[in-house]
Amino acid sequence: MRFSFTDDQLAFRDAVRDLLEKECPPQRVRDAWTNVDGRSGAWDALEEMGVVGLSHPEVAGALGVDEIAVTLILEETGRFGLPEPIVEHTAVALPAVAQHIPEAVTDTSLFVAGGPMVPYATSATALLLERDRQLYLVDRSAATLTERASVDGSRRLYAVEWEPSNAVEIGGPEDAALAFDRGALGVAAQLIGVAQHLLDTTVEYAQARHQFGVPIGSFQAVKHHLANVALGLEFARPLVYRAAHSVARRDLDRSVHVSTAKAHASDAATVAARVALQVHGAIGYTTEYDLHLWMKRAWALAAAWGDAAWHRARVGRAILDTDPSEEQ
Amino acid sequence: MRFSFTDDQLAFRDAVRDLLEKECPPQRVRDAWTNVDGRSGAWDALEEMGVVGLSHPEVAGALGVDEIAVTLILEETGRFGLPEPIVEHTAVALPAVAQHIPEAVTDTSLFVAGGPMVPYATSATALLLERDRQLYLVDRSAATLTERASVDGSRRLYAVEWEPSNAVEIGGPEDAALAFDRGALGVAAQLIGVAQHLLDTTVEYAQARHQFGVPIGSFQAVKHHLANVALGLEFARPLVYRAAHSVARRDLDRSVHVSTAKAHASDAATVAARVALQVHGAIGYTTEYDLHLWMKRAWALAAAWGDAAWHRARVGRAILDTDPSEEQ
Amino acid sequence: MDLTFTEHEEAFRAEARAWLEANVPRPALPSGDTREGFARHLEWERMLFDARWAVVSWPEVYGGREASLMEWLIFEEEYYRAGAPQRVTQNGIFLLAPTLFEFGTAEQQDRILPRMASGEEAWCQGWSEPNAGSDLAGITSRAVRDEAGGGWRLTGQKTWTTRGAFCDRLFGLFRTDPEADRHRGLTYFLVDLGAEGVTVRPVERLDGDEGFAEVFLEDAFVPDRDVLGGVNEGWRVAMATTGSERGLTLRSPGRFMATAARLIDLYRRHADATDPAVRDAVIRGWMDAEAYRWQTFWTVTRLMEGGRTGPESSLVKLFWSELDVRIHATALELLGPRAELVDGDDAAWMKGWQFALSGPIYAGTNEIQRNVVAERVLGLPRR
Amino acid sequence: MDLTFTEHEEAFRAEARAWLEANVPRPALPSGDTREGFARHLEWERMLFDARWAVVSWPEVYGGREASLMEWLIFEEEYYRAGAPQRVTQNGIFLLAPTLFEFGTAEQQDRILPRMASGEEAWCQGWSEPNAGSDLAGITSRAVRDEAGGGWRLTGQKTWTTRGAFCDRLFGLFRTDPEADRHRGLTYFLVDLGAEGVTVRPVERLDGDEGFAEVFLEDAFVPDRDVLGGVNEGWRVAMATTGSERGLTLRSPGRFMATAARLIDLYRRHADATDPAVRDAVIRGWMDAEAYRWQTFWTVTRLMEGGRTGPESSLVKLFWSELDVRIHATALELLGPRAELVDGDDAAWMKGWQFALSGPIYAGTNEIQRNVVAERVLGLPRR
Repeated sequence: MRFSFTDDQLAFRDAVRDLLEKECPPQRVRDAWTNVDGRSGAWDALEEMGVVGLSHPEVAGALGVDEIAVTLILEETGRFGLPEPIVEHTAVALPAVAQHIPEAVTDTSLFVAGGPMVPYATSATALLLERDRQLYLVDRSAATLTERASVDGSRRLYAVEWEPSNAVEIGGPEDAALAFDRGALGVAAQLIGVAQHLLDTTVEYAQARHQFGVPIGSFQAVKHHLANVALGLEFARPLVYRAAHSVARRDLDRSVHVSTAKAHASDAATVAARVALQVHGAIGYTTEYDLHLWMKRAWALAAAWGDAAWHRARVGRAILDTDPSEEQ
Repeated sequence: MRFSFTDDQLAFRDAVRDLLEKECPPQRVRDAWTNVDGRSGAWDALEEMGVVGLSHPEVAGALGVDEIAVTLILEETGRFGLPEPIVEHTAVALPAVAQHIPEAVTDTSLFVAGGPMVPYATSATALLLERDRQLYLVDRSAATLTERASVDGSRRLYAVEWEPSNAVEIGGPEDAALAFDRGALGVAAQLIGVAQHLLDTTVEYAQARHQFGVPIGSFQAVKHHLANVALGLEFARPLVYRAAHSVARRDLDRSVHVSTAKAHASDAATVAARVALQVHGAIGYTTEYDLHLWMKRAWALAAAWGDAAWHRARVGRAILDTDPSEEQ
Repeated sequence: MDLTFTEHEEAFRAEARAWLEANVPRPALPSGDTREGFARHLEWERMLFDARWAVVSWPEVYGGREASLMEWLIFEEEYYRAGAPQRVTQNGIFLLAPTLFEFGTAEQQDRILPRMASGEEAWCQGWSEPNAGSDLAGITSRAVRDEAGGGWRLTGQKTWTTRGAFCDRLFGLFRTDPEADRHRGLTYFLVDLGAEGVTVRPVERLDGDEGFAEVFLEDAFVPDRDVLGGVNEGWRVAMATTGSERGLTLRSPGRFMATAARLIDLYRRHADATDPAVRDAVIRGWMDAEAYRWQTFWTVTRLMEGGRTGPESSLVKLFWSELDVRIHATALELLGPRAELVDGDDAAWMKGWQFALSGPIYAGTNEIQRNVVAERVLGLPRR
Repeated sequence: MDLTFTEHEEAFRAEARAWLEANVPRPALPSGDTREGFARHLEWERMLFDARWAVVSWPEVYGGREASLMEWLIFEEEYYRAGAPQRVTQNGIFLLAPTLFEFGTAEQQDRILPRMASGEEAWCQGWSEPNAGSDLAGITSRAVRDEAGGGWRLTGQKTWTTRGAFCDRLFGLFRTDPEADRHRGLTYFLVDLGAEGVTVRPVERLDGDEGFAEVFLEDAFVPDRDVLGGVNEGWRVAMATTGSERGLTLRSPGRFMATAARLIDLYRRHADATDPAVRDAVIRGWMDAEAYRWQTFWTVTRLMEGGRTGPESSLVKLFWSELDVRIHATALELLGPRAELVDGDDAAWMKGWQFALSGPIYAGTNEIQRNVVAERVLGLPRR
């Protein structure tokens, strides 16, 4: 038992962090709300660095990279608020497509996974979608896309109508389940990053903002709110890393681990957003201030790929409704 | 709409409060843990004052007293921690027995209602019990009583085994439902009194106890804990009075009102006990200090006559599972 | 105790219900926190006023019906039940007007109240400043005597002024005696936003509406007749208004009963796909709205029998603001992955969620309200 | 990252499991917080010691196995899984021993540790005083130099001394320099409770057990060799111990995994009668125990790779203590009207509930822990 990252994994994480700090400042996230396609511009730099294609089995195999390394990077994309569909493409769709129809992958292809709504669908080459526990690849031109508005204006969401008869079936129930778990794990990692950002910026604000002649962070009520955020994050983060390990190793209890992680990460980020707004007060309630970009991301991702209640229910079916004699 | 008590009701409440202040000090509650029958001695004084028999239809009719007045008095019995079965006798069993078999009521009879356990069963003349939505009066000698230990040592609990064939059937489903609602309403009122006592004594302690050179009540965390107790109590209390009115008037939605009241009162008292202990710290964790008498009463009554979850579920069936078109 | 409504109250309810059913705009108006929506809401306010529903509790001479507090609650229940538009005039009617009734001169009342009630003159509040939020006494905007003009010259900045970009006039505190203690030396002014030296900048709110404004004042003139309640008496006068803001005038039970009813409706539409745990939260929402309703009737009976509101109004503010957050959080759970949508049939919930989150912040943060409860209701020592 | 246990770890687990299965007393011992139960528990401690399971992480010379932190966690998981008795020696083994290893002389270690490990000498802690609870630095019990005797004379009162009525020795702080600042002038003493001038009075705990004691000292003699870590150095020395108390040594994940498993078992027995809302709480209990387990593995890996624990241990204390309360509250909900019973099959839950409620109080209240997190982990300013 050794529950920590390798130096290589951490070094790669740090490099991605440096890149995002430079290429994905809050202004880029803000711009993605209003520009044509919701892109921050950081994507190209990530592509160049090899991050976007990292999960292609050939690349991953050559570099010795697995879902553990990817998870650590997705956490950073959450922290910096990267709007692009890196979970949907890199964590979910690319490895599935590359495994089953390697010839479909080109240098410029962008795949997005999802359901019932798919983000960035109009930018994608093809969509990875599930129906009746089968996994399909649907060419963008074979799907009818209807734009939907998310509270997070940078997430370009589309409702998708499609028919299996116009799609390529690329996997069965186990592939569909793996794709789903990868998606839930990916947003769980992003939520950890989002929560960390919300905590950091709120602590900073509480140190600087004065009322009644003292920093508001010196009030015990504010301290305890922020301690609760730190508490949620401290105990959610290892669950996400553990789930990444389980996905990478195809652990039999993988889905329970992913659901436990996603539920805790959703709750941690939701609490972080709630406290961030309450501590900021009215200034956090404007769109001129950056805080709202991360709060809305937290709300969107907390509900995406199964919200906390859904994942708890899935865990419940596994731990409460099975025969106890089958357990370890 | 006039949601307040009459001067007569308040005067009677005040008189009972004065009596209990004198006859039911904490030492009497404490003694009831260790003496033979769990009696505080205040019962005789209450009987003399006419409180115990107040709910007899003849008395109630003559005095113009109904469940509203009784509820106000039960709140006081909770505040002073009266251990005797005043809910089980005065609020529930006596009016039912007196209505259906008036000849069974004598000057010395004590009836207790309950289930699955009955408090003070060995002191009772007869037990009011329900089976299959029928209400029965069971002579004490016709029941097999097994002592059970409650966390509240003054509540002398007994498991009861009995057969309808050895009992007198005194009412059907509507009588059984009314008896249950009266019991739940009665303990809800007591819980309000218990919560108020816990709040009052904890505020007093927080004012007096010093740590770090200041009263602990000057710490914002302690203030907010106690504000939360006040909040729960402020919004539970009117629900209990409203439910009393609904029982007294045999309102069609009586059971929903009683359940709403009992759920809120249980929660208010549970929170009050939790905060009381946390603010007192270790001294509250000893049986030498009086606090535990009220905490344990709160735990016992919060679960008696349906706990908060049970009552919420009953409300849920009424408001969620009916046809919306039937609603007002 | 009599929890049935009187014949008179029932008749009042019936009249309100009938009028609202016939007149509430369908489809619903656009948000009153946008420029276009605000104008549409003012038309609605005019309709209310003409039918004498705008200010039911006011004297008839100002357009009211002299309704009792209980009747006012009944009107509010019917108003929300009917899904009628938000009251964009509420800051004037519910916050300034009680202060005018208590502290205003007859001239001020006659001049201001009718135009406020009809919506001809829309009022916004100017409490907060960049460095005076929770700490309201930290106000630095100042008013300097202009003896020649017979008034005052105001300079400073107000912020988080709800609907300030669309309103005509602002009420707020300005420092008239810079030497005095923090809570002294403040004066309550009524400011014309069209006056020279006043600049209003809209600020976009969390939900995308232009709900806020910053108001910059530079030597803006206010005549003496627009001082409310005496020079350097502003703190005392304003506290009367913030009491109303926290207490029952701003959030009547009808609002939460209507929200809980919508939640139940949402639950029924999603029940099949819903985890049973969320069912319990739906039930709690309904029960808590009931608790709020009956605590209000309890308080209102006391007020009608001659009692006064005190620091207990902080308990009311804590309860409704946190209830509103809980109900909306439950709705988002019911919506699951569709919760993030701000278009389509259920978009009102995400919008309502964002609005609900302002509840624990404005009108005194809930942290400060809990301090008030602890210190002034329970008697715990200040630090 | 490798989340499988090594062969060595698995073998260690198997050995522990086999021994525990063969030796854990059935039926369970009476509570170790009663006089009779304490004696029975000491017999069990002797069995553990003889089989070298009493102090697995200690050096072999003192009866340990030099187990790694990870192996210690494995042992704890197996210990709780087996439903083995509470460790009545824990205050010595988990609180005093780490301090002895860090600050004790070789003579002290050799003299004290083996007798502690075997249970021959049972230790209790003497931190709290009537006016020094949360405010530990408020200690007033004093020690006066007895040059002739070669030691110190202790006078004062200690309180809430867990199992103090049954223990042989006490460790605690006494003021040796009355002139010094609050945190200075304290010395860490090891006190023989049988010494002249020491009186121990048992105090009944919430759950009815004699779990607490008050210890009165009047000129009680302590020789120099029982000063731990230097005169007037007591605060620094003690802080090392309170760190252990808050951190992972006192509450290993195995404990909560076992409690969560019992909760699931209770749920299965009551599922038919259970409101579905409670089901969600059962699931949360299990998930939170998992979270605690993996956060512990995460921390332990860091420690094994050379890291140190810091103020983060306050997060750990907050989590386990509140988790324990939540799990027990859920169990009481499952039991419904039978929750109040303290006899019969399910009585352990009400007893456990009362014990769980002490968690947020002892070893530094959770209010103080949240201050520590805010100030020392997050860097928020002290008041």
